[in-house]
Amino acid sequence: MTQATRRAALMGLGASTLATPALNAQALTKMRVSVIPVLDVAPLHAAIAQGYFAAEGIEIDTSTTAGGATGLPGLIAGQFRAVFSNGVSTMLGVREGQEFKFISGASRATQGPPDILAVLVRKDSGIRSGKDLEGKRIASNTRNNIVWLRGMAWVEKTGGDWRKVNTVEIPFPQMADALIGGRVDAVISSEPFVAAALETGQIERIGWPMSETQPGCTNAHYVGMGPDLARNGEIFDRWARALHKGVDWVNERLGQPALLELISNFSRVPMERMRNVALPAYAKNVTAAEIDELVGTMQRYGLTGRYPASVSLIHKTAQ
Amino acid sequence: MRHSPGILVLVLVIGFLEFAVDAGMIRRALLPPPSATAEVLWELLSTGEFLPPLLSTLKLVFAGFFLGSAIGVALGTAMGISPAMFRLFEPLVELIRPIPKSALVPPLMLFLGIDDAMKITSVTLVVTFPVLLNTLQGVRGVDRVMLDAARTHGWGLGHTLRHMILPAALPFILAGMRVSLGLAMVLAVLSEMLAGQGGLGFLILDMQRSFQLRQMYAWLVILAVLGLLLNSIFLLAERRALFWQRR
Amino acid sequence: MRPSSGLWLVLALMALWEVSARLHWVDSPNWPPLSTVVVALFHDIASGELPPLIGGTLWRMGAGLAAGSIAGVVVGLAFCLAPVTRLLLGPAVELLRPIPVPAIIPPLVLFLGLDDPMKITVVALTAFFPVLTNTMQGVAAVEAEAVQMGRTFGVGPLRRAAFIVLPATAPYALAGVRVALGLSLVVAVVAEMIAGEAGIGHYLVMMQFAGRAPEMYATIILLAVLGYALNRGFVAMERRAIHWWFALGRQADG
Amino acid sequence: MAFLGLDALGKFYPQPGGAAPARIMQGISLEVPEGEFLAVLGPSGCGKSTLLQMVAGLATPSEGEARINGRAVAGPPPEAVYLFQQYNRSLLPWRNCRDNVAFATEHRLGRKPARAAADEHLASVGLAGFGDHYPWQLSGGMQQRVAIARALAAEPALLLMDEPFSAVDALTRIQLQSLILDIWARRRLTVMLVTHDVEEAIFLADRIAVLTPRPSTIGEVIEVGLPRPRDAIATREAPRFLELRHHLLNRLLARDAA
Repeated sequence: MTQATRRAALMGLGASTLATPALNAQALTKMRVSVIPVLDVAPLHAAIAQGYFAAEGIEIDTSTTAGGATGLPGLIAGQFRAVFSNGVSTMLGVREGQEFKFISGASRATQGPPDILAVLVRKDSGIRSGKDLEGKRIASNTRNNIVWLRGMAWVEKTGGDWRKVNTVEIPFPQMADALIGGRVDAVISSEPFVAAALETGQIERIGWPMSETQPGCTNAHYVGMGPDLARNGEIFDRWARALHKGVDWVNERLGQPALLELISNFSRVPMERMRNVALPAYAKNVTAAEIDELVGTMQRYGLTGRYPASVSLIHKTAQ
Repeated sequence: MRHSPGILVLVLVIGFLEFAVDAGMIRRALLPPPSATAEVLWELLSTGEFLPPLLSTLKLVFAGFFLGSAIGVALGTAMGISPAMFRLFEPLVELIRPIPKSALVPPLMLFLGIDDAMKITSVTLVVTFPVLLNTLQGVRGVDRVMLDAARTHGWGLGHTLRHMILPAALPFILAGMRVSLGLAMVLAVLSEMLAGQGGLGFLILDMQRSFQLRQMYAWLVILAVLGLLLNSIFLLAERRALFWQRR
Repeated sequence: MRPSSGLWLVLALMALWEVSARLHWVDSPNWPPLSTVVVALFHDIASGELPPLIGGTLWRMGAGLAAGSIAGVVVGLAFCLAPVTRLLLGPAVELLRPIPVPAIIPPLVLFLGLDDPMKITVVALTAFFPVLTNTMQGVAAVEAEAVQMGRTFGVGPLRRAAFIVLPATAPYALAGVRVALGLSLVVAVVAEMIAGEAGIGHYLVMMQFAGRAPEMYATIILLAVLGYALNRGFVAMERRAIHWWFALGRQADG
Repeated sequence: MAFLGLDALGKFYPQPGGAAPARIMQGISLEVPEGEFLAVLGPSGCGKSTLLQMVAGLATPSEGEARINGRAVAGPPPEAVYLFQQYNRSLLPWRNCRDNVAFATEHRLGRKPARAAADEHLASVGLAGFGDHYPWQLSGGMQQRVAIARALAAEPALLLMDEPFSAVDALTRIQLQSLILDIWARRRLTVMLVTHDVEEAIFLADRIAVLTPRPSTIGEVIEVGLPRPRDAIATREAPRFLELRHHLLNRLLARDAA
């Protein structure tokens, strides 16, 4: 699908090239962007589909990675110009000396429920809070990532000691099975898996780990490499302009079928389920305050270390 | 030792990497200097921190390896001596065999959860097939003359199995087990990467995700040495078991 | 072939799958009835979505398998015929051999990125070791008389390697390639699952993320059929290429 | 000067741990004039094959040297061809008979001429029309004929044979022995044959060198003195044949007992 829309956008551009041969003498700038097939990347796909990138002379080549942290090594290795990544993974890389820079916001928590993360339990479990989870097993897709971090914050917010909760790793698609089968007592899941899990009728949602602990908190961003940004700043200016038009397009259509259809197309999530899915707040910028909050939370839950000043990590396209 | 020039080469390569990283020819972001990795490795070893993950992986490998080998030998022998058993299981074996066992992890998670049961089962599955096929081949390859000799001596099935068929098939069975040992390690590491909370596979992935490359390489070295050790031990055991086969 | 008891067993298990899902004996969104899986499989093949993905996976698998096999044969011959190479490189190879492929992917990603070079390298590494082991076994089994025969006729060492040792080793090397074939498909898919927009592995990831269980299982069935067909095809090729070996009634797996 | 000369040849293998080296043979000296058929007879394990391999340049003597046409043997000499005991191991199973025979010469002549000549050589050993067969489709005796044809294809002046007929049945052996005598007479070859078969040695050879057990040396050299051409049946019944047979068997068996 993305392939087809990309081609269509190209053809449109080809036509305009014919019309004004002198202006478009140079070829399109190709950019490979690493994405995850999740709701948060809707603006990027919208900008591709609407031809915003083509209008800026950029051809986007998306590459899907299974996990959030897989794209960043590809960025280091020079495979990608930009990577969609959750904030925790990015900051862990920064902590280890990687020259990551935020080049655009991607998604934040909403100001209140619903948001895209949820704590799910079996209906008959009687578990209502983090306190109830002490000594029990909770699943995250990965430990030490944003899902886990916000989940631990929720445990603490609802009266539990996060150190007394055992975390295990289970891929999102298997979480509902593990919960129903009694392998774990709770899971921290993400949309659209939350909607799918709730469809079984045996699972209920007891918490919103992001909007209940820190309304509007940071979640995911687009990341580039410092040296590349210093050399090719102009390309990233154009790239961010196009992406941010995509953000506007998405934000104008929140709750409308056109947006759900777009997401369903690139993520392959069936349309019927899309109607029950909660969406994040789509962001253009990254603020030092939200990164400071993230780093503070990370320090609190054991991801300690020295992190550079947040301001220095935010490229001008994300300010 | 026989290998000394090769070990010298290894040392030279490591030395070169150290120099190359130092001189900036290789980015530290990709490869920390080997000395830094060695430091971490030493710390892991001297504090004993390496032991629990190692044992956790080892447990999976061993449990799956022995279970899978036992199933493979039993089923392979049954299929080798009984045409009825062969007809019953052959299509199923042929169908399941080519399925990438890693693709079976999601349904296995559904039925067995995320803990050792699932992990041991996936290791067992991957171990079973090479052993089964080799056992089948070995059992079928037993010399007719030997079987006739057993018949003329009036040996029963059990006796013939224990003293003739299995020893004759042993070289094949062990060859299959050697292949399976490597696969068992792969699946153990893979299942640790996919679910759960411990083991070498989990640590390697976790260190990569958090960009702690020195730690990642240190755990990788531990894993490599473990594999080397297991393989050498197996070869040694195989040589002893097949003493009569030496040329 | 005539239907055997085994076919009935397979059919019975398939029926059990269908019934267990239809009657909710196993109640999970991850346990769809077999019929919906088959429908999904045929739908995605007919819609033209799967065929190019299969092609891509087979290409990556083939390229990696070819590279790894050739390297395995070359290194195996070198190790046996020029022992100094084994003395120098043997320990490095032995240290690399036992590292499970999934563990080698993270550092490889750092050096080769996430594209075809990385994926093909991973497949090649997987294929390399079984072929190497078997090639060395094969060279060891070459009849000393055959090599001496070459020497008495004044045939040079390179020609002896090419016309005596290599053909005599072929059955062993090919048996190694056959083992590597099965592994290559698995590893190609695993590598595709890590990153990229191509191949069956990518499709599998997309369907997992989209929570589409029928498509997920369809992929597993597809891989089973592909693996089966590849193995069959390879065996047929092998029978032609080393017909003399089979005529001698030998087997190389032992 | 003799065509083939063995000059105090010896072979021993060093033993681990500083023990005295294991002597296989020592002080083997022989002169073989051009065109002679020499048999080397000895009990099993006396190192006959090793001796032949040293002449063929396939093994290196520990002391002494072998000379062909006055040149010391260092590698396989161009004049000599070696006929192996195990024809099924020296024939290449992936090549048909024609290509097996052609293997002897194709690196010098090129593939096409070598194959053309191969058919003639196959015919000369009675295998006309078998060029397209694979060795494993033929009987043992026929396979050894292919090996002989291959040896002839190299047009050797010296044929070295290592118990060439020990792996075929008794009747076939007699046929092949006659074939070899025939070829030897036609081509004026020099032949050195090692065997443990007393009758074979007498029937084929001009002279017989008898080896002692380890460490082997030459115990005696006997002129056979039977008239040629020899006949597969009549020669074996000649008084001289029986006399030699008696003498040699006595000698070999007595030594075995000692």
